[in-house]
Amino acid sequence: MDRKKISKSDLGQWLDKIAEEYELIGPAEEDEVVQFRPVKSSSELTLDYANSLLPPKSLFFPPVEELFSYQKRGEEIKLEQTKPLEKDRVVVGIRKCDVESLLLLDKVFCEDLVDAAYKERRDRTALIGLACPTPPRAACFCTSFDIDPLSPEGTDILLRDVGEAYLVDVATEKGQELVGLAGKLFSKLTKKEAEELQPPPVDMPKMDLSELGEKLEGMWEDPLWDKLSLPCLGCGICTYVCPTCHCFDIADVGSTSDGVRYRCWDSCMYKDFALMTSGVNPRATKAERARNRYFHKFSTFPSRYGTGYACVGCGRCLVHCPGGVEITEVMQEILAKEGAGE
Amino acid sequence: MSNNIYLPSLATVKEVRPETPDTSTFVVTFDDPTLRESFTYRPGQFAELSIFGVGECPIGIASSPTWKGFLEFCVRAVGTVSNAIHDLEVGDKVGVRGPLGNSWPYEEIRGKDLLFIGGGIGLPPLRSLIRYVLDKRDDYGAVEIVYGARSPADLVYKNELKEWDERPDVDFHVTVDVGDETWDGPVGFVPPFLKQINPSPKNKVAFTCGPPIMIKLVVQALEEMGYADADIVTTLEMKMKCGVGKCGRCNIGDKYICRDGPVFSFEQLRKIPGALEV
Amino acid sequence: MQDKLQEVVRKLLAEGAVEYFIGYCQSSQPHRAVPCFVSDESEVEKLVWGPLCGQNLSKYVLRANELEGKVGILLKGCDTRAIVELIKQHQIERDKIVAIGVPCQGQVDGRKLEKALGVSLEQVTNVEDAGDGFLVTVGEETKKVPKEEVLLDKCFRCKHPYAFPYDVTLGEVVPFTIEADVGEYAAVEELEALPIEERRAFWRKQFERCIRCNACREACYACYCKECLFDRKMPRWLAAPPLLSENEMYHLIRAVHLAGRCIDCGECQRVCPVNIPLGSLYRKIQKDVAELFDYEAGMEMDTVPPLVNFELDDQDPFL
Amino acid sequence: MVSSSDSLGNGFEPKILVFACNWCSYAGADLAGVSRLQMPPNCRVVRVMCSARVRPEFVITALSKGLDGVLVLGCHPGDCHYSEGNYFTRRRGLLLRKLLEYVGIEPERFQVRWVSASEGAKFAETVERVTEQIRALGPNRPRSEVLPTEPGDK
Repeated sequence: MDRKKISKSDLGQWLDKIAEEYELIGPAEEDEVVQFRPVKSSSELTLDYANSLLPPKSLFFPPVEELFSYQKRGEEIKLEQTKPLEKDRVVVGIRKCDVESLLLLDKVFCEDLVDAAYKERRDRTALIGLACPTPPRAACFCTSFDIDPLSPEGTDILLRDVGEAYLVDVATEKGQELVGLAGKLFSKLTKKEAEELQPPPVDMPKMDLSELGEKLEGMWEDPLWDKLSLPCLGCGICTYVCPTCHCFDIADVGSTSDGVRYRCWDSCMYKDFALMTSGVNPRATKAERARNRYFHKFSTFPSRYGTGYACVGCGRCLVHCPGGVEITEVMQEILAKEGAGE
Repeated sequence: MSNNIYLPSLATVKEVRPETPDTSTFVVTFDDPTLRESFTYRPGQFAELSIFGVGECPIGIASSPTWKGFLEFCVRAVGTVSNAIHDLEVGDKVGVRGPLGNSWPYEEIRGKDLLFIGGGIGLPPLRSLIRYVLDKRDDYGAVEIVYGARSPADLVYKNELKEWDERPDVDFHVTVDVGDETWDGPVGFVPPFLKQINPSPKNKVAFTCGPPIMIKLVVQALEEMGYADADIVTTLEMKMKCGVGKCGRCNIGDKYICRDGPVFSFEQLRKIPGALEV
Repeated sequence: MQDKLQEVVRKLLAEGAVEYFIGYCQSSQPHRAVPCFVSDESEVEKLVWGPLCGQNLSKYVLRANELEGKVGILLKGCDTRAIVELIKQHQIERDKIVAIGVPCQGQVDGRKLEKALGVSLEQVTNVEDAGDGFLVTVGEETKKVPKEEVLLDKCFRCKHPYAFPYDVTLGEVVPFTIEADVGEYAAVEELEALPIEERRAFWRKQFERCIRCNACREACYACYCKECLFDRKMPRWLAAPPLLSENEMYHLIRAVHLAGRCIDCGECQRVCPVNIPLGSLYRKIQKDVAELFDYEAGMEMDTVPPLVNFELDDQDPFL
Repeated sequence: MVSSSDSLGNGFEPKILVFACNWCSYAGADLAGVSRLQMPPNCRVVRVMCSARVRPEFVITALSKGLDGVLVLGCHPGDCHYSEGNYFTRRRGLLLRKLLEYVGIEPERFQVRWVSASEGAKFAETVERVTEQIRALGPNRPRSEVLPTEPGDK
């Protein structure tokens, strides 16, 4: 890996250079909400931010996307696919937790039957990560999942704030290429700098989660799920702001002659999510839906895809849950179970 | 399948055969001649049928893979899409996305005796395998079929049932929950009917498909008769949408019914938390 | 006050008067209090009361319908209006609830506090009521923030102490008053004054942002329908994708459904993750209902809701 | 078939949904028809048993999904076949009109009128006036946002 630095005042110039050739996407604030969106110029970006409201999974697995359009004329039906991307993209400012979440989503969408649109978006998008600020948000707990918020893994380039400048870790060839767009702005580190320029460590309370999955597996019938169903309002916020949730719905909008088949986010916390036409609902209660969600995150997703837990500790759900349900508390309760899972 | 896993292929309805007052068989062929020839599937797989502007719904392929050039779907009109399918006439277009899901273990069971237990609209998915087995009769042992429906009018494939009844190489039993003046056969629910027949579990695999309550009681009956969990094969029913194991609806344990199922042995089901509650 | 609350709840649980008590407890995030369900005396000490208890807990009483016994609930004066409507609309029986009244001196709006302090809300470690202001602790430092800067919108409109008699009160419950020049419908009037094209542009922008998480609906005490119109499958009203047309439908239909029901508890706006000013939408309906039909939701048990009622001499511009 | 043009105003023909009460306004429409009164073809009439059957959702849905206007026609107050249905319509109409205006939908796009069975001429006049008003306003939403509902709309 190649390590360089760029002064903060030059960063904008580099990003603008990138924006000339790529679609540049980054966190931008509007109506007091920070969201990842395409920008024309680096001046629209808000890089001094904690984290975006919706996770950047939305750039690869959009909240709503056209799968294809259909048109019926007489006996003929024409199906037309929409191109997922016009231009190659560069995402700047993505946090490590969200990068990790993409690696998990890759398992879902790029393995077994490949979701071509998702894969194309992933393949044609370079990631410029931005290491987390110190102190991190109070809700952050990524280190509990052994995620290093300062690691460039999964990104093409990682920027780390060291005061006047960013340390630039170039992790891939694609990253080299992006740096090359304005190579003059970057300088090599002197030996002294290499030793001294260190971003401050990101400290947050770390939970020992080694027993979490195992304990959870013994808790299918547990009063915890009923308890969780009390404050839960049954909205979909936790799943929509979750960077690893990937449930979706497919729906036609239009008439029988003209219209579009869309894919849009859906939530396993909605009461009709698994409702069958027969009227049977295998997850009819909030308790069953909560159980399903936590099992999916900590037991069944990992065992299906051979990964670690399907939570990256971004803390969005616990910040935004209107009923005050906190995943960290749920995890603590699971860990506190005596004898479960044995 | 095309590289867009959500894009259906266009097909044309060639024939509509009413089976019961609310159920019909739709025979469709793909519009693309190459696909019509190359399309292969395994017995027990399903496809997502599309009515554009209404949506998609998963329907088991009821024809046998040994038949070429067309697919059969037996559809009961219950929801928005299945009702829209029932509005289709010969010559109308329908989208077909598939084949999806796993299949009956049609290779593993070569040489074994087979017991099929179907209830109502649960027969069509079994019929794909039954017809496959009958087309490759020498590869398999004895074939015994137990079928039941709510009433004589609710029996699907009436002509075929007659054919099975008459075949010397098929042992066929049929019952209805409630008879009528046209019915002189047995009356009663499938599980007790099955116990009465009491088919021996020796070298036998049982396949069952039907309403969840029937499956549950049939499985109990089979266990009482001494069938091993691994030799009881059934299907799980869950809401499906994408059909490709991604959208999350049919998630149960670490399985997606649309991708890893819908066919499971009872041995597999025992290991999935919550599977036996459905 | 908090001690008294705990004492009362302990007694209720000890006597078996309620199956559980619905109140607030401290979240792991110091800047907020969250709903708390206490069924065991050992948990009573979790209960808190303070200026971070703005959430209207009324929706949670509906669960009492599934219980044999009663539930206890802590209700601010403004929250009682939701209970009045729920009783009036036959969603709950009065005797399923043990209502505990608490004198409230105004509640903090987290978003306003964040703006007033200029730091992330997460850094706030304590908020206390201090009469004309709130004592807010950030790190080592504690400073007083004037109430008018950070109160929830609804607190400026606090004029009714409570809408039905409590079973127990934790002190004399009087309306909270504040000297502040905030019009009854200021936010609505500001929008009404805009040219119509600008209003359209404003709301389109808001609705476009909606992700349809349904939080506004689920948090709303008045959205108690067993099957919401928006969830209906046959026929399907609302398409699942959050397209502008569907979002607009969602919010406008919700607004008309709330006519004569919205009590301005502010839950919708509080829970909206994308900051849509939903309060300004429902306040408009409240304003019109008041002006046209002289009706205010949640005030009396025996008035007839405005849309199931009429007067022969209602305005008639339709001749 | 009514077609809509892309350009603003020029050649724009609005699509208007009319709900007419079975007992008065629909009969009024019939009368207008048999009297051979000229009416613009922009309106689609839906017969309802009472104007009170028109839930506000119907109006909002029509406007959100891209229709240019909605007209609700009922019996004159006091003449309702069910005694008092139209009094409820009146209250809802008052409220809905204000709400729509508040979110920037011109009040002309949603109108309520009382038309009796004998008022064939009033029916024709109302339909004509409303069509003209809405034509002058232009499309309710940009055409690009309107999902096609009929072949040829795109």
